[in-house]
Amino acid sequence: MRIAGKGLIDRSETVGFRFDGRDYTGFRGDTLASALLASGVRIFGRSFKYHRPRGVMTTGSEEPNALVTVGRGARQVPNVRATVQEIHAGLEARGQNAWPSIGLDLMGVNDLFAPFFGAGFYYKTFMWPRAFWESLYEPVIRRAAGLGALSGKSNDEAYEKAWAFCDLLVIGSGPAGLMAALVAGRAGADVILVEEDSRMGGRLLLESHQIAGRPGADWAADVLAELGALPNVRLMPRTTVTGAYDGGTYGALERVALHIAGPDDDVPREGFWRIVARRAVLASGAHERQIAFANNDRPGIMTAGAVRGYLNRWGVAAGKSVTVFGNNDYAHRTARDLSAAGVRIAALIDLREDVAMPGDFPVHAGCRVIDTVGRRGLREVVIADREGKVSRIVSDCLAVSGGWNPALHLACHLNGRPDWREDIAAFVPRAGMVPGLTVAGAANGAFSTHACLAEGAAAAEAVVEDLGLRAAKTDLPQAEDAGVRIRAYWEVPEPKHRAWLDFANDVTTKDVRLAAQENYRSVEHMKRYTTQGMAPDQGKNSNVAALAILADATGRAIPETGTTTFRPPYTPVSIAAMGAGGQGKGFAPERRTTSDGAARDRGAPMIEAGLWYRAAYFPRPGEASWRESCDREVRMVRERVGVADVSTLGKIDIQGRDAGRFLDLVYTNTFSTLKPGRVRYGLMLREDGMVMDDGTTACLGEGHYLMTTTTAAAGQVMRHLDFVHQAHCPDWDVRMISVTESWAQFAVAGPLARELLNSVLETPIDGAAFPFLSCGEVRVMEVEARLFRISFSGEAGYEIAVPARFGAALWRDLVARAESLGGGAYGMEALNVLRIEKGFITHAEIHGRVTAFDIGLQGMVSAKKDCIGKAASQRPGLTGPEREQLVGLRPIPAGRAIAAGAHLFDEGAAAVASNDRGYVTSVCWSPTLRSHLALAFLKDGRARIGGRVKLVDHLRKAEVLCEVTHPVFFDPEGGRARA
Amino acid sequence: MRLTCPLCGERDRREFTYYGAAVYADRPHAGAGPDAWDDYLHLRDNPAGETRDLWYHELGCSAWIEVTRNTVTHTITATRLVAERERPAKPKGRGRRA
Amino acid sequence: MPRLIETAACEGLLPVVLPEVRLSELPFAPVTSVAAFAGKDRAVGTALRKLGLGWPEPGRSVRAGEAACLWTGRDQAFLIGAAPEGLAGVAALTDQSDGWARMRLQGPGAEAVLARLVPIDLRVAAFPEGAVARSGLNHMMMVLMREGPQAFQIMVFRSMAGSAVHELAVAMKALAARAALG
Amino acid sequence: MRYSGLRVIREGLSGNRGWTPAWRDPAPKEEYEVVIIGGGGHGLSTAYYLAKNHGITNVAVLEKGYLGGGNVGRNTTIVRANYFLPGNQEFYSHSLKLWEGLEAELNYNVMHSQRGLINLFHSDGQRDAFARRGNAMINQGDDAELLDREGVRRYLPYLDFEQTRFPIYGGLLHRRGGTARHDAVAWGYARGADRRGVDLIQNCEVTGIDIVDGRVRGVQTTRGPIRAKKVGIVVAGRSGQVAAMAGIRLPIESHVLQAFVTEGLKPVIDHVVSFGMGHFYISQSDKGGLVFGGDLDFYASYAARGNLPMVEHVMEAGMTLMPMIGKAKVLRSWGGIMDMTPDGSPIIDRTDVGGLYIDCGWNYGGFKAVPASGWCMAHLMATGDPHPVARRFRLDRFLTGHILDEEGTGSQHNLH
Repeated sequence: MRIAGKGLIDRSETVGFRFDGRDYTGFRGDTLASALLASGVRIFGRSFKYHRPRGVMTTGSEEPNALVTVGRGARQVPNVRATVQEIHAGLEARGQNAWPSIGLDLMGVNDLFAPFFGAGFYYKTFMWPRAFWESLYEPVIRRAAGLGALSGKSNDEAYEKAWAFCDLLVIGSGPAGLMAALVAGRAGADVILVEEDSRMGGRLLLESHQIAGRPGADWAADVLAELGALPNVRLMPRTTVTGAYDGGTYGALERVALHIAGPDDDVPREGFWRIVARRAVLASGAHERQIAFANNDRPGIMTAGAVRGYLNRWGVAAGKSVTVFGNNDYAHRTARDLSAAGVRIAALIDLREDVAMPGDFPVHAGCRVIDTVGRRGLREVVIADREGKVSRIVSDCLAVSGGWNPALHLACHLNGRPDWREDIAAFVPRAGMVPGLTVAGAANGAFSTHACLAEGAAAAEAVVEDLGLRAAKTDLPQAEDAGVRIRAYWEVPEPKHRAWLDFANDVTTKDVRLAAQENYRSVEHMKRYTTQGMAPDQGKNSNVAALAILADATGRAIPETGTTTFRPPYTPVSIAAMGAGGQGKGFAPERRTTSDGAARDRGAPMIEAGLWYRAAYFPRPGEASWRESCDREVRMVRERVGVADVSTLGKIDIQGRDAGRFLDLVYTNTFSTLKPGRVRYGLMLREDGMVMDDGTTACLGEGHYLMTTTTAAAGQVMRHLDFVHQAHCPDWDVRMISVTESWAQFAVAGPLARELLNSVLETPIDGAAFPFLSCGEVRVMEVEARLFRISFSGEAGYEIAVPARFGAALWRDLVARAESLGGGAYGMEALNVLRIEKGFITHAEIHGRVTAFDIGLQGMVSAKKDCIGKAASQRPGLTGPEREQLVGLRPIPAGRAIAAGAHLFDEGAAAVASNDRGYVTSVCWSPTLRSHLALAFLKDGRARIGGRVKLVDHLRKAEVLCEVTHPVFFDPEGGRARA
Repeated sequence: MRLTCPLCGERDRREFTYYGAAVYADRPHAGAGPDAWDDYLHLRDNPAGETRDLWYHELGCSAWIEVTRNTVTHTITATRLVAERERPAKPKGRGRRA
Repeated sequence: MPRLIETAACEGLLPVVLPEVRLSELPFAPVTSVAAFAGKDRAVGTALRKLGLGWPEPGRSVRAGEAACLWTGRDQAFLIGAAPEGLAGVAALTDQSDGWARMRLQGPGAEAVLARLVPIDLRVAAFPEGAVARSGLNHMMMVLMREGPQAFQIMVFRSMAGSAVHELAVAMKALAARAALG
Repeated sequence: MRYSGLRVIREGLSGNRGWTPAWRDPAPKEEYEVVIIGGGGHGLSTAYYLAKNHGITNVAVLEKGYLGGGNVGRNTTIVRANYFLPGNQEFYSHSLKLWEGLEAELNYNVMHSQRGLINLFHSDGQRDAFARRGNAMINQGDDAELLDREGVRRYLPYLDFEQTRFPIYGGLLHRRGGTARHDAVAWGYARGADRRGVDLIQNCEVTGIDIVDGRVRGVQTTRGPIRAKKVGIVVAGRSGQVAAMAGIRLPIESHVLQAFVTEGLKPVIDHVVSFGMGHFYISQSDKGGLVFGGDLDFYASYAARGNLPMVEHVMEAGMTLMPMIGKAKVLRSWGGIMDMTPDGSPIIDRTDVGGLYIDCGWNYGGFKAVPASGWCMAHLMATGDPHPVARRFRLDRFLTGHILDEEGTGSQHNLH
């Protein structure tokens, strides 16, 4: 019900929306909760376990009950707090966790079985018969559990992440936060003021206090106007700081467009901010708590602060006849404000005996609420006086205040534990729990408006001084300074029915006591056994009361009982926001070679190699499968000439007087003897003795080398080289830089490779003058280029490198010329076949568990010098016949298909783990040798060459006898590469 | 978490790649025995409190950095270039900075 | 024989123009990495001064007309827009001209666009004109220089030009769309 | 007290007043035959099997905080046996078999649910590596199936098969893989051990280990000295500190691993799904929360909390793989302290101190190992000999080079 003349909403603009299939209207500035309350809606949803009807309880993000689903299709968002969701045209919301509807929820039958659904009941049953857990019990439990539903459709809306830096981050825009921002802003500090609500002002918008003789909301508006005009102050409404992290970093969620009807597709719905602040002031206020009494969860039972908040901010009376129940003076404000606005106060019930309050409503001092009535919404409140005399009060709204808990969560995110303050019966933060963060105002346990203003100002003054700035004198405006009068009170004893603590998870006082009875006495055990505090509100409304009851049940004091741990996020954050940018291709950058466009134009399927895309093969008309294309490309290279883009291999330029010496340290073999114009294959170990990478290194000139790495290990090798240099020999004269991106490099391989190259080189080369493993500078089509005579195919092969801006042109030209010679481009598939035929290894073989010994290259570990990994590679477990050694395999008969990942066994041995002799790493069909070929690791494999093993591939149901061979299948003498 | 690169200044942790304890920078000499290598490669003091560890400014200037850091509070008290640290039993590296 | 045709790193991707901000590719210019050999710091400094430049402090650049020398890492700078005359023999030099996509982002919204992608403090007091940072453009390695109050030069690996432009463009459009919300 | 459905009904009808404590809170005795330091999953299961399998009941479990307060209570609850190296495969296979009978064994519903684990792969090379793994699993007597892309689509239609950065080539399905309710495992073993006479002593921190003439004689604690003939160190992330009390330096670096849970949602993810290109794994709990995690934060830490870079990386991985979870809201994050070894495999071994044993180095994988770890540690402590399925988990294997490196990432502790 709206109250005329009350509230801060804009009554000139009505907004239509839908809830649970019905049309409603509210005003601009309404939340879904305020608009529905104004329309008389009481049931907002159903509870988690017992499916009890639930209404709205609070005005903020801590709301435990009024969780709704907003939107449809891919844009459906579950578990939206009706207290936070602003209404807008086209808003469509519905209740959740109910069937068929929240009004008539057949799952409500659960409530009848509540005696059997006590804390932890599921640990004690559903165990027999065993198969029923997965087939029956668990599916039923899973369907009943959960709250809202995801649509199951991929997100199709924009989200973003961003960075902000400031001198002072102020969290919360109530009186403490506004004062802090004002003081620091006037002093010239870079300030970010963050407020969760759509409108800044915090509690000032919900109360009827005066500041400096004017309504608090007016004072807030003036301060905000001043702050808004300061260039060094940034105001961020609709933004919740969700986590405090190390080094003054805070995570914050901005609700950018959740309050807008049909925003543009480019508008992010939410933004996740990383705010780096030299200092921060936490002025996040406090949460009012409930009192546990029988049936305290009915729609219409709310916090007292919420009841007067709905009146003061939104002009909504939460009931026609309101009863107020509390243990502290703040509760009285609800009676006062509502009464002043003309709302009937049925009674004020105060647990304390020494209270009096003027007003035209009955005051029951020293009384308590012992029960409530009204299945679908509160109808009557049952109270007992100090003698135990019971009476009933007709009332449709019960405003409860059990006191206030400072919202100290962020201050505890770095593992800080708060202190208990007996005088306010609440936990308060301890100073210094988050370096650089000061807590001010209600979040610090200072509840009066004056105290909030003073603490906010003082916190900012200290920050300003720390930053070396000068604060202009800012006078504190006049405000109420009432002390806290509270009698700690958590539950009405011996309730006749269940009394709720954690509304969202349906945890009652009985559950907590049962946990204690069963010796789940640690607060963590109680939490985990009962699920207290694990619901969407993370116990904001109930944790303190629950542990007070646990303390009582276990005969301990509250501080001794302790709290559970506060963890980010403060309020739930969507995965889409924190993962913004990751969807689709954004998860990792895409790297494209200079031939990428040409390859795609040719219809080449592109495959990922690390972050790069490389052509798998280049299909030609009439080729029906990748195998046909691949076989043709292999034959092309073996018989004519092929061109492949090998630019993705890492290239590191290494220069300096000590460069050769440095290479000797990082490679197992010697490079300091390599002459300019020559290239050598090198093997690199990790310090633990395993093979890290391999590749060729060319000597471009005196003290100047070009190292190549595999595509996959380029980054790791660069990091490793930097480490070895900086940690082990920083005084050596060595300079390194990656030139991977600078050069487009193409392999030209095959019997006609030289003929092709000579058609583009300005000065032709001949085989003798430019022998195998040579390198040098050449000119190709008027461009300076580098030529390397190396081969990963086993054919006469070259790699030609040009500055990357010429890559696309050279690629097209080389491919065209190759085609005119009966060859053409070849891709990764053919490249893989060619290297397997030659027994060349890749990371399929050097997978991090193999040594030089395992791959038969122990001879490459120079005995004459130290190198990285040499000492560790000599450990006894890393050599000898027990090691699996690299071999080749040929199936018998040759046509039998085999696949990588198969395991090897002795002929006749059962294919079980204890008989395992090795496994297959790489497999191909060799069109050259008309056979499947495999590279494999086999125990004592080199001794078994010429023998047979059984290959077993359970997954693909294959069992194939294979001949063990040397890993080089083709041209073992290497004559072709030298031709 | 923010680390101060001695060259680039204070940066977010995401710019760095972590290796491990700083003892890994002090490689045994080639002839050291198996125990020395086991110590170097594997065994760690692993303190709950102040430690020194190695970070690489990978998205930044490529410097390896030794960070003095508390493993319980994550407080960082000092950073320096690995190349400029004193090295045990060897002549001090020159450690240039242009 | 015809000369090979050049292809720009951002060929077909740029410019992207929105009301508050514009992203464009910089024209090709020589980029040389310069790393002084041991004991040659002074000689390198002298040679750079002869080019009207000088060795930059960490995080800074030295600029003269179209030429600039940017600090790009430990013991390393990029000489852009000038040939590395007088540096051979005293410094390790590599040609980096082709390794990078070089872009300019300018306009009143430039800083806000970068704040979506770059994890460093770009407020002008912390990152003034001429400042250089090696950092990340989201997940990509980047060299960033502030050229003016509302202008930045961005260098990313050539192979990542497509991803870089895409991410910058998304941020530019998001900001424009947010601005339209009022 | 025996738990059953009938008991739940009977107690429900009488106001649930008859439930008795799940375990006692005994005062520590002056001497025990065996003291287990650490009341987490592994320590509790060690105590349970010492009593159950070896009849050794004069045992105390000393826990500095509350039972199950370490990694057993802060993980992503995944249970699987999909290792491929000899030494690991037989151990995890044994563990999974113990899981399969755990409810009956403990008379406690740990909600072990074999929902099926699907490890996705995104390249031919990854497929080959998973094929090797899958075949090894079958060799070991466990289950594995290789799914192609369409096979994955049948099980996980909600993945982004079209736009995701690293295309989904297929997956390795391990039907017997799944999840369990983590706290219940600790509580079940605690209750079982307690019922067999083991003293579970909470809030009792060990401050020293007494060693005389190279043999362990007992421990010093915050509740006084306790003598013991044998002592087992089973303290996960704190292994380095406790071993140091005995002068032992371990091949371990402690790291923080974060994990996340969303608000409760109606059933949407039925399996355990693991992404192959950026460490992301997810399942949905019986309460409806999506439970997921990723890599370590990668720096040594005892803080049991992490930082944003890894949080964001995990969320981005989720968004590229299954963008339908975008509108689920993360409710809570937490961190566990992982004792990372230089090969990613654990240690269950004697030490150089007589009577002192250690069970540590579980890296990411401790939860699923809880039953077999306790089984094998109990065997070792009772008989003095390693159990056959844990004989390769030697403390000196790094010195000798008998490495068990499933990831192949080498001696850098945090890469496993």
